[in-house]
Amino acid sequence: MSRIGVFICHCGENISRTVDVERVARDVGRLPGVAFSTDYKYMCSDPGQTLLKKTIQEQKLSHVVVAACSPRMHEKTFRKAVEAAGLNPFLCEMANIREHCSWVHENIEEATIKATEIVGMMVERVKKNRVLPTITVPVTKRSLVIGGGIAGIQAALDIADAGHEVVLVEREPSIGGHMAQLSETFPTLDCSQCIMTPKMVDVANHPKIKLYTYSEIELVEGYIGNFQVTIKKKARSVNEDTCTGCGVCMTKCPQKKIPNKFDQNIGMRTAIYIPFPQAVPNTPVIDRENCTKFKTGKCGVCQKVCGPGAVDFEQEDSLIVEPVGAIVVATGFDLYTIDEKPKGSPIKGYGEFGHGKIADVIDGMTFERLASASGPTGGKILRPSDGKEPKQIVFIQCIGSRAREKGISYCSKVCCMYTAKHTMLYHHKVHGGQAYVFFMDARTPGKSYDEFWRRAIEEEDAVYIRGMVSRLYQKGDKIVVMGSDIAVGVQVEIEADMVVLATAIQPQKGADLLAQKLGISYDKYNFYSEAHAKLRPVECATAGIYLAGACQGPKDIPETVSQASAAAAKVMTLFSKDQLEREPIVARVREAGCVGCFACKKVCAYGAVEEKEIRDRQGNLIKVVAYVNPGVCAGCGTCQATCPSKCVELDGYTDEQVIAMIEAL
Amino acid sequence: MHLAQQQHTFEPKIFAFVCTWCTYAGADLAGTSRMQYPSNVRVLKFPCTGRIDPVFILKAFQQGADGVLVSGCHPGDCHYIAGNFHARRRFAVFRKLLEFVGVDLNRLQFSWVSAAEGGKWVEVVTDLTEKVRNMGPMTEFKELAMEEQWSGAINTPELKEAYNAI
Amino acid sequence: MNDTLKYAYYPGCSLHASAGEYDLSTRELFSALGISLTEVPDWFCCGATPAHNVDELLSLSLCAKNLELAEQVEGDLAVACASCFSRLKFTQHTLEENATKRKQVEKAIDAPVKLDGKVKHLLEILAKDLGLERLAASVSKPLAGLKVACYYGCLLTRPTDVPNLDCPEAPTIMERVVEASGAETVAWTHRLECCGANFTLSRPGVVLQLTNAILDSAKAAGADCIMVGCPLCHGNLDIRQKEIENVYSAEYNLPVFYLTQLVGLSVGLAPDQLGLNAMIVNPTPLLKEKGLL
Amino acid sequence: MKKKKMLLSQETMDTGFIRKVETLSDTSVRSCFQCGKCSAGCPMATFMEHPPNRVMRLLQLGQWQRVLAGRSIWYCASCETCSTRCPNKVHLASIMDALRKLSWDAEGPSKESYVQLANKLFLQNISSYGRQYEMRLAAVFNVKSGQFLKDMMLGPKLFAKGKLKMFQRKNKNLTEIQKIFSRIEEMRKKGEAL
Repeated sequence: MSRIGVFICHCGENISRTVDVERVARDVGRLPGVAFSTDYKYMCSDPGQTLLKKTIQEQKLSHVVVAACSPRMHEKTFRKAVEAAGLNPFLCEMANIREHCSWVHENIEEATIKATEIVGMMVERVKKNRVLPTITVPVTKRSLVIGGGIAGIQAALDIADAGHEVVLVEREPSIGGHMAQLSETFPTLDCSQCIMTPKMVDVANHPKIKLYTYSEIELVEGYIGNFQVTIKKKARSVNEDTCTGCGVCMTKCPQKKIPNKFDQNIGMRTAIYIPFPQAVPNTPVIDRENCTKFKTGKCGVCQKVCGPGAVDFEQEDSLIVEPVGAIVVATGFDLYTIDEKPKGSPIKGYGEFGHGKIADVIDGMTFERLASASGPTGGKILRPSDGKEPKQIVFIQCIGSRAREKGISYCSKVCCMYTAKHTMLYHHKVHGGQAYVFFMDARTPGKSYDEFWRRAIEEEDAVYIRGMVSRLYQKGDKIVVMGSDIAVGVQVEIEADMVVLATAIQPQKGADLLAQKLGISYDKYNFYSEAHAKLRPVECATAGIYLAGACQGPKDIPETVSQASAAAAKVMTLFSKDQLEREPIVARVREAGCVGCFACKKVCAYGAVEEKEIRDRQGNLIKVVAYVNPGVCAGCGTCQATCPSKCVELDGYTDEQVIAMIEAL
Repeated sequence: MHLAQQQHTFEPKIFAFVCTWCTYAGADLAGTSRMQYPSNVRVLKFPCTGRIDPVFILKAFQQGADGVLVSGCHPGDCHYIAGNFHARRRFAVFRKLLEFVGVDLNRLQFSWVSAAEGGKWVEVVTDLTEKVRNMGPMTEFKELAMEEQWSGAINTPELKEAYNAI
Repeated sequence: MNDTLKYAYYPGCSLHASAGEYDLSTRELFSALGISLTEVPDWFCCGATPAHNVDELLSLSLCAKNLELAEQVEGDLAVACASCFSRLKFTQHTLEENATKRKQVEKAIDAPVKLDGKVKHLLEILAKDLGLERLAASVSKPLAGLKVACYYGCLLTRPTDVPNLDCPEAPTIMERVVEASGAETVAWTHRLECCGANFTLSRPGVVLQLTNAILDSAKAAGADCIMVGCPLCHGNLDIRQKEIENVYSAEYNLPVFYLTQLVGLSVGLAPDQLGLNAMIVNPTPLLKEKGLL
Repeated sequence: MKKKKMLLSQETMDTGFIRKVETLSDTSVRSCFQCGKCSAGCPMATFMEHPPNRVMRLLQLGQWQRVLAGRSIWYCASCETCSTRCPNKVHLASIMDALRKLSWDAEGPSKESYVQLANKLFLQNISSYGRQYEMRLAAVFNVKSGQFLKDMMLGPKLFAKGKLKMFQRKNKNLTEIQKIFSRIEEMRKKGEAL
């Protein structure tokens, strides 16, 4: 007969406000098998855990049910406490009476009945729980970092500096990401490239970092400590080992009028190109869509002029498999596009701003390229339409952001600051010019951030006007800005020479597809989800995968770098052990009943089911049965639900346990 | 809302079989967001919808459930790569079987609720509760006392004997 | 230490006209307390609000000139009127901080600006220079049972960093002084609100509205009377009280005392020494009821 | 004027005016970030068409015509509440002084004449007598503003209480006071002071 102990937590008042915890404790105390039941203010607190441990020993409890918050929150905590008291941790279950009960119901009577039933259900379940041994697996002490922007670079450098090998994968021909595109950075106005490029070079030279640029993640298999990652290296058409980076091919390429994406399509590049002069690696890539050789078969100038003979038109995409123990996802962000969007898209565009129709209405990133010393105008702020210096410039914040109607309800976090920076750069570069900013709120939390914004207004002459702009239209060579100053309560009209729109931050295109390959979760915008918004902000719910930077949500550079280092620290913690303990939630085959149909093998996504021969003492084959490799099994239980003879059992989720729960209700 | 609810003469019993990664987390989110929904639902957590055996649904109906909800990750988002696809196929067939047996399929609902969709969880649970409430109690299965056949436990002498004979 | 406190005295225009009783009671009280006051010879108007309202340079110059005149008399400058006090302090503050303005003022008054002399409101002299203990020791007829609402108005304490009389948002100096005289004080909400003195001539309607709110708050807090340290506030609260009662159909009947009148009563001065008969709202019934007359 | 659309440009935003106000008031106009605390505590806000924060805002945009045309600046009681409580050390009361001074110099484009008249008479009293002559101030104000019977009921009462004096002695040093007025005027002519 089991001696079950039930502990009902008040969670301060979070539970006890709507659930009569004393009544629940009293009622479940009468259930058969329950030897002890009580309620306590904070079970997760130190005294709460002590109470739990003491009671297990004093009452000689065989099983424990803690009725408190979600097991996703504290199951580990209580299982650890139970283990410390000498019980197998898997003899402890949690009943979720907070998230699933007290927080979602107001009626005390209803909530109390529901809580009692939930606890009763877990009592029946725990009776069927079995002692499970911990399973250890080896850890591959190499890490994969996906994305070569500042987040990926920082994480890769930190992990590599700790002495572990890093595989860094970047989709573009060069690492650097968006930060390499920026001119200056807030709130210090130091030049982005000046602080970025040394780090890029460090990555290139680091003996522990294996860099794959122009490459993408094809497939991720395995689990924490033991991932197998297949990387697709796209055909660069230039041999990285022999290319010296002399650049002759680029100067000779006859295709010179291809809009350079790195310069927001303002500047032009050749068909064989590096995206920007400081690119790492300094190896060009042939843009096959625009290359004359690939389009018509004629040309091949680059190949002819290449001294080392590095140009290789025959090169093909290749697949490489890298075994790693941990993965840092740092895929960054993409910018919202302002124009009208195709029908059916969850995100809508702005017709009223004429972006794409009025040449001098540009987005913030384009302004960055104009302001950048290495940009297409050499750092001069010039109008795309006629190359003239804009004497009146208008910035509009919150384009896409905080616009539920457009499909994005969040704040992009960095636009207030970069717009303030833009006004300063403009003020420094265009003498006698006037910058105006239309804004709803100035959101400047961060070290020295508000001071920076105030400086833009108080010392750098920016005129901030609270109120959104209704629309823009061309009038001669001016752009009429129709806004309002809500502090005055009247309409405002400005005839601007240039308008800069501060566009929202969105996840990279295809972020959802990568998440599906990795098996991590993401929100409705495709930002990746952390395991806990406050206490586990760097980890994914999927063990062994960590997040860094704006792929998780809008972030500025310092925050991104902090998170990247935090992710690196998490990886190092994982790598500090040779063996990894994992939850013993794995499937087992009852060989006696197994008929060897291998339906389980067909449905197993992990290839964990093997065939095992059963022989008698004489070595005669009796039958072939299924065998689940516990090191490979991920514990989904699909095999069990599939097995026609009910001979596979997932430890921790056995039929017995489930049926006991159903019957309890 | 509650006053209105208490006027009902019939409170249905709803079982929800959910996966731990998406829908359970979504229901947690509904809690942390303090959303409100009817208290009729009882949640059973599984690692994956792929683990959910149709037998559990039959068992639930037999045990007095008036409605059953099965919910997991959106297609493509399965934490275990493809468990929800297996579940989807399995339940597509199972629904046919139930229909054949004569169970009103309105009592059984499948949905995808992700970890970020607290609001959707509330919506799904509320809608199902209201729907089943209007349908009235489920009586068909309660009369069938065929427990041992459905149970995974080998708890009758006959079964034990048969088991040992293998 | 020389026991006799000596001050130069700047009464200001109002005390020589509509606020004669403030001047009278000040002189009588200080003489009773053994404090010497010598009126600044040929002082002239500080410009008050109208001057700085439209011409700050004029305001600063007038005050600077008065400060220069005050140098002729020994001792710190004692000021009775809150408005004069505020302007003189403001002038000192501004000219200390702003060299350009200082130069302009020196040109206007054709003399170097002197900022060493201390400008003190009567309250400061009573509470700090004389001290509350000595003040309490001089009390022979404590104002027991009299519930006083102390009204500061705007200019005694505002803005931050200028008059430095007391905390601009939670001052207690008036309460401390009148409590030393044995009175009770009430806690009330409008003791720092503006009475609109600036508009007493031009827009009396505004004044009525603002002053009504003040009287209403004092009454609601259970006060028997109001104590002020400013002739302009007094003008509005006392002289216009009847009119306010008519306009707003209210009944206040709150005598409005100058601080020197109440403190004077407590040290045993007679009503005619304090000019109580000059008050428009007759204080006699109240004082009789409380046994103070 | 009040509701008319603002056309903003370097030409329409009079930064020279802003500088003048900043010099006169010794406080930064741009520091204001429009929190609204001044308007929240202003005893006179209900009488103004532009509450104090909006006066500041219009000033920031160099829209002085709008500010000066209104009554708002003349309805400021100079109570200093705004200056005392401003989170940004904007001395709004001093800015109001500066605005009135500039309005006064521009010979009152404002609609508010009573307050201006009272101020003018007050200053005249100083230059003619040295001290305020309350009786004259009130009487002349009533005559000039055409409100002959204003506060008539108060008069006899005040006389009886000795609060109104019929005659005012002139200061002995009146010439010195008048010199201050004339020197200031001279400085302004020479452009040595605003």
